[in-house]
Amino acid sequence: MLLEKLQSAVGAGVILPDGHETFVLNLGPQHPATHGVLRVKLTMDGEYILRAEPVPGYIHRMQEKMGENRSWSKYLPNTSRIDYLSAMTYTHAYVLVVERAAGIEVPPRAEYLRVITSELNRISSHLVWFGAFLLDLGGFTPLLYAFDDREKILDLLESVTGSRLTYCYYRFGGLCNDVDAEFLTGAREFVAYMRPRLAMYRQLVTDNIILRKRLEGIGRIDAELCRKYGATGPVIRGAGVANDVRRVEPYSVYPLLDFKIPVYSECDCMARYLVRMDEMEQSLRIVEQAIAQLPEGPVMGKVPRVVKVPAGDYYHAVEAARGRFAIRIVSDGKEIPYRIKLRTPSFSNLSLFEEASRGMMLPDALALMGSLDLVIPDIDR
Amino acid sequence: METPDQPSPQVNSAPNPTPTGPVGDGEPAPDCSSIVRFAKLDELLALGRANSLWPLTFGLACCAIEMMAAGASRFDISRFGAEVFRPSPRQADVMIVAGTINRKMALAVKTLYDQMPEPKWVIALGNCAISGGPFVFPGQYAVVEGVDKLFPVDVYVPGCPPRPEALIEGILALEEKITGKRRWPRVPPQ
Amino acid sequence: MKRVILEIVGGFKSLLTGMRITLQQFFKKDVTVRYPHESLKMTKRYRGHVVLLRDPETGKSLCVACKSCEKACPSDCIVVEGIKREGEKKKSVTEFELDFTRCSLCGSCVEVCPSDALGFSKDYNLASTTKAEFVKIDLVRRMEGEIAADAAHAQPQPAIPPENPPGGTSGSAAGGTPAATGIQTGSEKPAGQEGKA
Amino acid sequence: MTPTLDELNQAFLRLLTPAPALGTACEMHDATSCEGKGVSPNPAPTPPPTSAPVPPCRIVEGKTKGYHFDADLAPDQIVPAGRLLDERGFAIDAVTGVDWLAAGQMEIVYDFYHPVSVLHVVLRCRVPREGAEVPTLSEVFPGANWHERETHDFFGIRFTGHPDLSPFLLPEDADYHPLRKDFTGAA
Repeated sequence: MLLEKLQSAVGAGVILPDGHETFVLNLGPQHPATHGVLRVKLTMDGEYILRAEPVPGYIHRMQEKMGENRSWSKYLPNTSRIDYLSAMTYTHAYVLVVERAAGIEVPPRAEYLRVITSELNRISSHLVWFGAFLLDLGGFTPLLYAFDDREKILDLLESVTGSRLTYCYYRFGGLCNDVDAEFLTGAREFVAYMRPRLAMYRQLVTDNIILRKRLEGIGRIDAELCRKYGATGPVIRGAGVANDVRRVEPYSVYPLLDFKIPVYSECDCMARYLVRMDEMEQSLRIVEQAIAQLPEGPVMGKVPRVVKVPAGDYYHAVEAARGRFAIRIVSDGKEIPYRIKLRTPSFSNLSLFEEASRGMMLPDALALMGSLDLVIPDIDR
Repeated sequence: METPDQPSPQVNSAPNPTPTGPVGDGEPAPDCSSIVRFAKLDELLALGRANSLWPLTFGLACCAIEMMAAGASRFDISRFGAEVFRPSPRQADVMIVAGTINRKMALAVKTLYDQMPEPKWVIALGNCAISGGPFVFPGQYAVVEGVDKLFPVDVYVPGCPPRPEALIEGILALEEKITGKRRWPRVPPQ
Repeated sequence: MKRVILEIVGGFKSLLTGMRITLQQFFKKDVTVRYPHESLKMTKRYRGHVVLLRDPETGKSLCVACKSCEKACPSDCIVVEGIKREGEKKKSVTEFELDFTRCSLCGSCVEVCPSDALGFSKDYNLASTTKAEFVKIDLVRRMEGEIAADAAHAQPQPAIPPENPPGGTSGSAAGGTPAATGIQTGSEKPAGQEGKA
Repeated sequence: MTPTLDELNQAFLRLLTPAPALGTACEMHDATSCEGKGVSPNPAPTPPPTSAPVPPCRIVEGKTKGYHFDADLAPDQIVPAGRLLDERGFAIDAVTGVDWLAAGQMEIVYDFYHPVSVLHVVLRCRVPREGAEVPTLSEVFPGANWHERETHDFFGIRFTGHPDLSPFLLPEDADYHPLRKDFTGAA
């Protein structure tokens, strides 16, 4: 049984019309260049990819089934473990959709703090991508710089939430605790610290001719491809479409804040790289403004002891670090969700990999995969 | 009762008159694959192994990010000789299982473990690797409830995810297990 | 031809910029925390595993064994048992077992607790060669250990020479284990007052 | 390029309530699915469609629901509806299922968003729970391929014409559909 499966997985070579023989290469499921346990079955002609078939599911953690087993509030810790790098935004989507459905009001201070923490989290997520992406391309040093900066964000967030990665900070109707003045000064200092660092990254990495040669013109994903596959986030913004949920269907207090949506229309890996680098700068701006505008007041609204959602289905999308993350909840009026559907950005972003990587060389395909910024549990859920 | 049994112990003791006895006194057997052992040399080997634990590059989920953080400059796992993350199981000594293992992945993890050469150690990092963590519920269909269901684990580091210090502590615990003594000071919980 | 020369010049420029930035790092402050020798201070809100908090007045657990935490836990990792002792209004906890290996550190139990009897520990560097000690963390025993440790810590002198204790503790110092809580309260009170002052 | 809700509504009305001949054909083809989309006489207490004669497509209050347009389709209307949205520049968001065990129905939900406008469209299709089958949308939106494969994994809904419905997120030999409400755990 196992042997048969292995044989079918390896696959016998196919002779192409030009006399070349193809072979099947398995990338993963545990491969250092796949950012986690993703398996890609590559049919290769020498160095060139004829077909790349991603096989996800190696870290499927039943996130959707778990939603049907526990009450609305007990599902909160799960949301931060779907995409652990931008846990805040994911929890944000979940609390927003339940608040929308149950009609819970959120005090403005809580919304501002949600935005501040979400944006800090977005920067930390992009920093991990920055390090890991350049590690894929063969540069180890930026990882050390990026993680060094990231630690500063994690310290800030840890001082508020108590954990470094899988924050469970948002609650229906607000936040579990208020921030102190120390956090706010810390965040201001971080913004001041991070700006020169981003300039340094630009000098060290972005302007580096090796990186440019490696990324420019590689991995073309155009707007039409994004639309057909539902790819969002930096992928579609690197294809010249200003699609950002924060702007397209504004939620929270984002309409009150002034920030730009970075768009590059080159459609290549470099465009996606630049979008993320610019996004960090914009996130810093958002954090700065949100701290300046932060109103006083409570951080928790009036919430019933047991949250019940009226029957029906509800949907809410947010802009996570990897793109559009949406939760569709179906309720039958009970304390336990009837169905929770997680629409995750990495899933859609990866689904175009097969089409986008056709005819590429293997090292370029790895650059393409890195530029999609995949988090595998986000695909598998 | 005693006399008829006497020949058999003699027969039993015949194949192993070598210094297994004295070495066996130390709690952890430094190397289970060798037949002949030399007390001092084994200690030296254990010291060498304990201070150059090469982990397998093996990230599964959330905990892998903390493992990366432990490898980065702030926590700098290379101070303990454990920064050489090897992509190939053939070159690795220790497998840091950082994340949830599900049934689809279990076979691959087991294969990786089997491919590692002896002596090898396993650190289960995070609650998912220890027991399936928060993903276990009645009627669950995907998660392996603890990596120790697949192969033996040497050190357990709980947390969801554990801080990088906890991973370092895990490496130190493993060092202690290999050499039999602790070289580094213990940090009391605050 | 011109492009090639430009590229070569650009390459050198990139190289020199990289070198310059690397060189600058040499003179910056070291970021590494030398962990076993020095350690980071955990923040006030750091979420380690759950612990039972004690009443600063009496030194006893605040837990009334209402099982709210048990119900609120998303991963069902808490087991609480309590009994109603004679002469006391509320139940008191006899058993509080935490399966830390299932815990997701969400803090629901701490939030839901009506008597604020739960808190987070600062045990950030747990590691062990056995699984069992995390599967069943007996928080009641842990708390008793704390009480005993506090008692030993607060009165190191009277424990050895029982002749010359300061007036207030003379009665309790003579007692053995049954009066342990008595010693503890005596020691706890000044600490609590210091905290308030 | 950005479509308006009214125009979309008109287009959908044209698509969904054409000549009565097509409607009867649909009823012959699949009785329950047509019931589900409109007059719904079945006594299911929980599912969202109300018993009042609801038009097959309607504009929804976006602030409270999160989507702006909702349409109930028969299985054979899915692909034309997908084409219609494709022409108007919509992108595929997700395909998923909902298992209405009490009503004995499977609901397939298609989400579409518009890359540059706020519009979010939901298409629904209800089919009998046993042997649930709908045509694939992956010819129109290649991105639907993975979503449909996942839905097949979780609910056992077959998508006719789909290139590959082998287990996707589940192990290769999985023969269970875990998100069905009567699923009790894998062996």
